[in-house]
Amino acid sequence: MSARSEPGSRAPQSRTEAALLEPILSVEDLSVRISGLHILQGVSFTVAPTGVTVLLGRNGVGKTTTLRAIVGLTPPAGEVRGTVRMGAQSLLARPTHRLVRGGLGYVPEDRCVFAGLTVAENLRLAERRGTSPAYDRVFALFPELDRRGRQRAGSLSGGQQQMLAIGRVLLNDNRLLLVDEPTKGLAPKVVTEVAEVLERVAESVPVLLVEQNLAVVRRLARDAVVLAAGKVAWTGDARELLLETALTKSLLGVGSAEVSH
Amino acid sequence: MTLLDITPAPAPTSPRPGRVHRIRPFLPLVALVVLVILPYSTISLPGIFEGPVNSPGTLQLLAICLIFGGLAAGYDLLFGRTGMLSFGHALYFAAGVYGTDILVTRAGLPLWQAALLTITGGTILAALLGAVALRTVGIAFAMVTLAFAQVGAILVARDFGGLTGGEEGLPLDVSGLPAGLVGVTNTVNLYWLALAYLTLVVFVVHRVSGSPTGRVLAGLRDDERRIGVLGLDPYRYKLVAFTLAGGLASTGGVVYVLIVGGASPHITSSELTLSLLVMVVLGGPGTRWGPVLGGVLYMYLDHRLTAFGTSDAVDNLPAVLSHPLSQPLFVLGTVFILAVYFFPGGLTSLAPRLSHLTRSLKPRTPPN
Amino acid sequence: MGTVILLALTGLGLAALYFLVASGLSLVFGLADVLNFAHGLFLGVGAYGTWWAAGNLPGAGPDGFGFVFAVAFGVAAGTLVAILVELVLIRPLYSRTIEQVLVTVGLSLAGVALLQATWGADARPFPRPDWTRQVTGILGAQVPNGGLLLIIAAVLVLGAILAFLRWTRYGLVIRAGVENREMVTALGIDVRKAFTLVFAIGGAAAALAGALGGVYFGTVSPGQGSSLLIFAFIVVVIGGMGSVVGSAYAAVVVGLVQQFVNYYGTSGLGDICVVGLLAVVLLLRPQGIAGKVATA
Amino acid sequence: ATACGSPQDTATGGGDSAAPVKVGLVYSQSGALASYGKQYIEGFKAGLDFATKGTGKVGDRKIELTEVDDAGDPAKAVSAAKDLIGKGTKIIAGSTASGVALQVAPIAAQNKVLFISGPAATDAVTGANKYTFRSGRQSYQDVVTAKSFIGDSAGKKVVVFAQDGAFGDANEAAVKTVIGGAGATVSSVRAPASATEFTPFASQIKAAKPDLLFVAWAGTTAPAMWQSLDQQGVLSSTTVVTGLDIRSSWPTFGAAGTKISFLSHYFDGASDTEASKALKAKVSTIDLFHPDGFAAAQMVVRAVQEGGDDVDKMVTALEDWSFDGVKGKMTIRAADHALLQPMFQAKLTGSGTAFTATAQKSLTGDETAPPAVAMKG
Amino acid sequence: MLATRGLTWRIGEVAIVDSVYLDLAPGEFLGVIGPNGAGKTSLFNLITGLRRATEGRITLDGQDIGALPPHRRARLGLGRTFQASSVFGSLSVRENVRLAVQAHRGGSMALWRRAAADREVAVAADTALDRVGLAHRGTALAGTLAHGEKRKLEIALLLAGEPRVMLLDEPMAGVSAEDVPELVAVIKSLTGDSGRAVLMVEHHMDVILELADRIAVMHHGALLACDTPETVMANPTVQEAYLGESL
Ligand SMILES: Nc1ncnc2c1ncn2[C@@H]1O[C@H](COP(=O)(O)OP(=O)(O)OP(=O)(O)O)[C@@H](O)[C@H]1O
Ligand SMILES: Nc1ncnc2c1ncn2[C@@H]1O[C@H](COP(=O)(O)OP(=O)(O)OP(=O)(O)O)[C@@H](O)[C@H]1O
Ligand SMILES: CC(C)C[C@H](N)C(=O)O
Ligand SMILES: [Mg+2]
Ligand SMILES: [Mg+2]
Repeated sequence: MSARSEPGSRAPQSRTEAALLEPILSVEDLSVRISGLHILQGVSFTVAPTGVTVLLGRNGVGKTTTLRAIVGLTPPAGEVRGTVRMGAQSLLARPTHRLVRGGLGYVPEDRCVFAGLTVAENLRLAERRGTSPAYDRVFALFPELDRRGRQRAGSLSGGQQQMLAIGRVLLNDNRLLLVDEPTKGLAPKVVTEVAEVLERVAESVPVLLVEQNLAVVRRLARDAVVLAAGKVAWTGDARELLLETALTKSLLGVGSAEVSH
Repeated sequence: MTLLDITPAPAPTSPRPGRVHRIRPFLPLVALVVLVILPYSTISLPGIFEGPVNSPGTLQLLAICLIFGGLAAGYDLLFGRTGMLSFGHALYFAAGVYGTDILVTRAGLPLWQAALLTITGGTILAALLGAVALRTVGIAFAMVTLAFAQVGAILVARDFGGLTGGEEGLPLDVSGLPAGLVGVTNTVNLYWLALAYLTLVVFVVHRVSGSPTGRVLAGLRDDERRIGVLGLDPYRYKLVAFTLAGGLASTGGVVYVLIVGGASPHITSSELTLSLLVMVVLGGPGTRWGPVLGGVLYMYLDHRLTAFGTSDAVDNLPAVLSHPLSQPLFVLGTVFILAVYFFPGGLTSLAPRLSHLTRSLKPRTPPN
Repeated sequence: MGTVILLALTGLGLAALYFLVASGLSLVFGLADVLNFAHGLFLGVGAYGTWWAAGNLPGAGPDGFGFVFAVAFGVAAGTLVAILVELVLIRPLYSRTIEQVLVTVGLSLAGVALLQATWGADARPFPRPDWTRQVTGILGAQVPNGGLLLIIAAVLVLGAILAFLRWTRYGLVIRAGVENREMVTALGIDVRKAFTLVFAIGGAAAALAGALGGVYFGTVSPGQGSSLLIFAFIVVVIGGMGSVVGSAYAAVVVGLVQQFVNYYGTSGLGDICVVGLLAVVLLLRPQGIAGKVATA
Repeated sequence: ATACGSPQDTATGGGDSAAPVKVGLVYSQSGALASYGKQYIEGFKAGLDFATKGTGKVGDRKIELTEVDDAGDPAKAVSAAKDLIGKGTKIIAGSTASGVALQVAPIAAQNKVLFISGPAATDAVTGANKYTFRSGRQSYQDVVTAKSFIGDSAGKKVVVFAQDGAFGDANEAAVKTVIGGAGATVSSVRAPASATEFTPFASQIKAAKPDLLFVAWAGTTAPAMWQSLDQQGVLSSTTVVTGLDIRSSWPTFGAAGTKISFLSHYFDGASDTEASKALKAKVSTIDLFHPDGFAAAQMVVRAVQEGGDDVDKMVTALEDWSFDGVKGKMTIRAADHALLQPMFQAKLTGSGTAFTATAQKSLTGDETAPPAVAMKG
Repeated sequence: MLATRGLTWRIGEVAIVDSVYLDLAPGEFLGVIGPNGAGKTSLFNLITGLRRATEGRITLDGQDIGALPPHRRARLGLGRTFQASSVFGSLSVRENVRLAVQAHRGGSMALWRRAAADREVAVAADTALDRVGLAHRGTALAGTLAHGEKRKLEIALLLAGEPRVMLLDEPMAGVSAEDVPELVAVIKSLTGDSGRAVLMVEHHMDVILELADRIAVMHHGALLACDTPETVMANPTVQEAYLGESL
């Protein structure tokens, strides 16, 4: 990884500028109930067609639930209302595998590598018909995956599994990536690496990211959506959020000093 | 399904929720009292039972249903509450049936001795085989228990020394039995015996699952490794559950042989274990009343469908329908399949849904 | 010497029958994680399909090409039933193992009863080429041709299934799907199709076993499938779940043990030995002969 | 209508001399033995017609039949019997399966009702108790018929091939007493009833070189068993005797069919009696277990005629009674209620699906009489 | 009190944990860091008995525990949390903790006593829940908790067992920033009372630095260093192999 640009010099389009572009994803009044619990209560936000939009919030506010609702993975006991559009296309009624083939990549929270399959098999599974898989891209990012091709994914360490989970998605070209807490459980060095990877990925593909590590958020995110109690509590420019102590304090419960450790 | 028709329709003037709540803990007791005095009633429920409730045929059918309700509840201690899928539970039931039968008929022991010996023997058998089988987990455990049960089935079928009567079974010699247990007129006593057995099992299972041990069993069901790391020996707890369930099953066998008046080899078959599993799933695993309901319903259908199949109503249907419908097993199988789609989670899942329905039907009364 | 060869070859014939039944079971049970108690039904459909075709379908018959055609019809019927079962009954129930048990048990009861309602409880003579009733002299042993036919069929089926798993992505998809269906979908794969396919193949293997079992037994009867099922389950488990090669090994062991013990030991000992073998294998190696060690 | 009663209430059989007589028929309408059950009930109805001369009445009293399916399960049969007895039924007949017969018989004795067992072949029903009779043949009679195939048994070598379990045990024991008692050396080869591959057993038999092989095998694996015996050359090297099962099973013998000597309980054309003509008129082709039902009906009518509602009188009326049944002259032996009856030797001719049976010889009831046993209850 | 001597775990030729010598003194807080796949979780598995070491010894208070099954080690005072939350999904949060308390109180085999009637257990359980801030979730089924809540429940289960040696496997992973300080406080309080020792794997360096008395660094299964935070952080290999450039 080459020298990294200063946070300020990343030439982000301003939020107003980005808003002029059609959002790649728009979520309107999304409601999710699971076995009687009203988990999301009318969530609306948009994801800009470039860069990283980050979804923030305390444990249990429904970030994962939001991502899963978008890719159509709400458990059978759940009930989803509202609209989710990618471009002109409405997503909610379509089966997950169609959405994914249509270019919606999803990296789940708990990694979900196939424990019984080898690393190579996990990757092979992610190949999509009719496209050539970008193995070099993946192996350049995670040489470990190349080396451990024959190991069962279940015996990988936590961090290695995370690499595999991200690697699987990067094998293909996507129109939008949904990534749920990719740096959870990773060594600091790998966190940096993953952040860099996502940064580079985000140059070509928009990313909707759920992340608890505010350092990563600060580095990557341009737009932020903050959830609280099943509703959107704040949307806006991510750096604005992170720089305003009052805002971070009230929305995320941390002072900005802790943000920039 | 006649049985479903009698589920009470939501009454328009149902008591206030508060009151229901207060009598709720006593409902099982009320049910028990009703069941105890049931034989004093001469109500006829045409279509549901052949004769009046106090006729020997009906009492016999009810007794068998109750036994299997208890058996299923005992099996649920393993399956629904501890998460152990045993495919050999029939063995311990069969040990109860054949043990009593052989000791009474071949060895001429008095019933109480035979019963005591059998229950002790069945429990020890469960403890020994469980001690071996529990070295495995999951499907391997299921198969090892199946293997043991198969050996039992083969031994019964081989009819060593003419002890078991092979495929013909062994009728119970009633000459040494207490007079109150013999003869059609005394069927009511067998019914009460079966009811006592069911009550015993439900009470034991309830107490055990509410006990500290029961809590560990529930934990085992979710994550055995975690139990170990908390400092509890999973093996010991599983063995306790296995032995207890085995003992309850043998006890059921003792009562069953009295009710049916003999042993026949199909009770040793893996199909019986499978039926127990079906009963539990049908009713709702891990629930207090689910397995009992499942067991009772299963046996009721199993016995009554033969009558249904030969009834005029079926005979008068066109052949495409009447042929399959006159096969009891066809109807039974179809009921299972439908049950999965209409009562996912078992029959007991019906109760909350019904009450949900009542609530939504009831006009909202302003709170005061 | 002749006796040993005879016992070995007929034992292999029996093993082949077990394997044919077990292979489909192993696929469905080991790969799709469905404890399919209705497997015996697919067997029955295959057997009755063949029987019916040989008697009623123009072009089909008990001999030569007509027989091949009849078997093909039986296999097609079994496959179709398996597909329908998967689509209608099993599909909504993946990952609800317990309810699957209820449905497949229900299905096996209802299905067998339906066969009985349609064609009666009695065994019917099975149409088969005359040569299958004859014997071939091998090193002084009179080996039944029916058994040899089973051996050949079993080897072909084994090869075909292995090729399917090795050369197509389906094996992978299915293995992954068993672990986490959602995630397979999230990789853009229609996992439902793959599972239907597994059922279809399992059904086809079972139906073939039913048809060839008919040749072997000389009759069809409604309960035939279920009676073979318990040994098939044992074979699958000894071999290791989902390992078709393991099932093949296990079938050979079980077939030979039964045959030799039944000859040299006392009656019934063969079955007890097989069941004992099952217990011993599982206690020593809970994952079966060819199963992989599961790690946390 | 809620009513209260005593928990031990059972209906009492009406002493009314014009009230219908209730007869309960507990047999297999479904399950593996459904076809045996079907023959039994057809035979019973024809027999009832025959014995009541088409009126369905004995004197002024109508015979009222209640049919209950036991599906071959003794537990269901016992429930049904208790139900019937509770409703005042004094006569129960049926029992397609031996297990059912053995478990219903004690119920009859405990409650003092008449029980007439059906096709169940087990010897143990004979002499079971005072209230139990049988309307079919028993295994012992099969074996005596088998013995008739070898003439003088002295010094002959006989092998019994039978399945494990009580049916096999009974046959083996019977062969040992009947043929072994007459001087033959009897040995046995046993196989599990669930066996599917018979070559090892066939080779054992072949190696034993018997003069007579007696096969006692019931169930769906029989065709595979015959094929193995044929393939290993057993059928062509010795006399093989077995019981002739129902017609629908004949084609399953395949090529083996013509090489076997059959003992037969009954087949269409085995006898030419009044009863058989009456039966044939009703069912067109008589099969194995039609005569059992027919005889049961004749016994029921006799019991009601002589005994009215008194079961003990019925028992006396039946004991030592001889009558002309489908098979010929039948006698109920008083000592143990064995039903002495003619048995037949038969041969199958033809091939494929078109076998016909022809009688070779018939044995009288006395010739095939089993030794009397002591009444157990 | 806890010591490993040449602890090694091999799979085939590969040493996943490679001759680890570790000493944990009473009251000590030892942080374990290392790249992903270094063998930290595996080391925990060896110590708690979920895996059997191929070589080496593990002693607790001088007693060799290397041959004991997991539950015996737990009874000797060894407790742990899991990297991937493993809670009893079908039990309520409160039941989860009660079970842990009960295990700690001697693993009663009572079949007839009513568990719910045991006030002491209930009180201890509620205290543990309170400490991790999950008291309000007591009736929820553990399986339906959000990820971060499960992490807290893991710690509550550990607390309930009052172990003397605690092994924490990445307790902070996935915990929202807001809750980190709270949880850090909880963990800090663990060692506050006398004699308890903690071994904690964590990738959040700030948390490690705040809590740990010493830091052990694992790499390729071996112990690279085990020293004071300052020394370890200054170690160039650690910088290069683990920390990388900070964000
Ligand atoms: N299947 C389910 N059944 C019941 N409740 C659920 C289910 N899935 C999630 N929930 C509940 O929904 C809420 C939101 O969960 P979700 O996983 O979306 O949170 P999150 O924001 O991703 O939290 P975290 O930061 O801990 O990952 C939680 O309270 C959780 O308990
Ligand atoms: N059963 C196994 N078979 C093969 N390799 C294994 C097995 N178990 C663990 N490993 C390997 O051992 C190494 C150590 O794994 P471990 O889970 O202990 O790492 P860790 O230090 O906890 O990593 P992380 O910080 O990512 O959780 C990894 O490379 C892993 O792939
Ligand atoms: C010898 C045969 C007539 C046997 C007959 N199938 C029976 O079991 O009763
Ligand atoms: Mg989440
Ligand atoms: Mg780890």
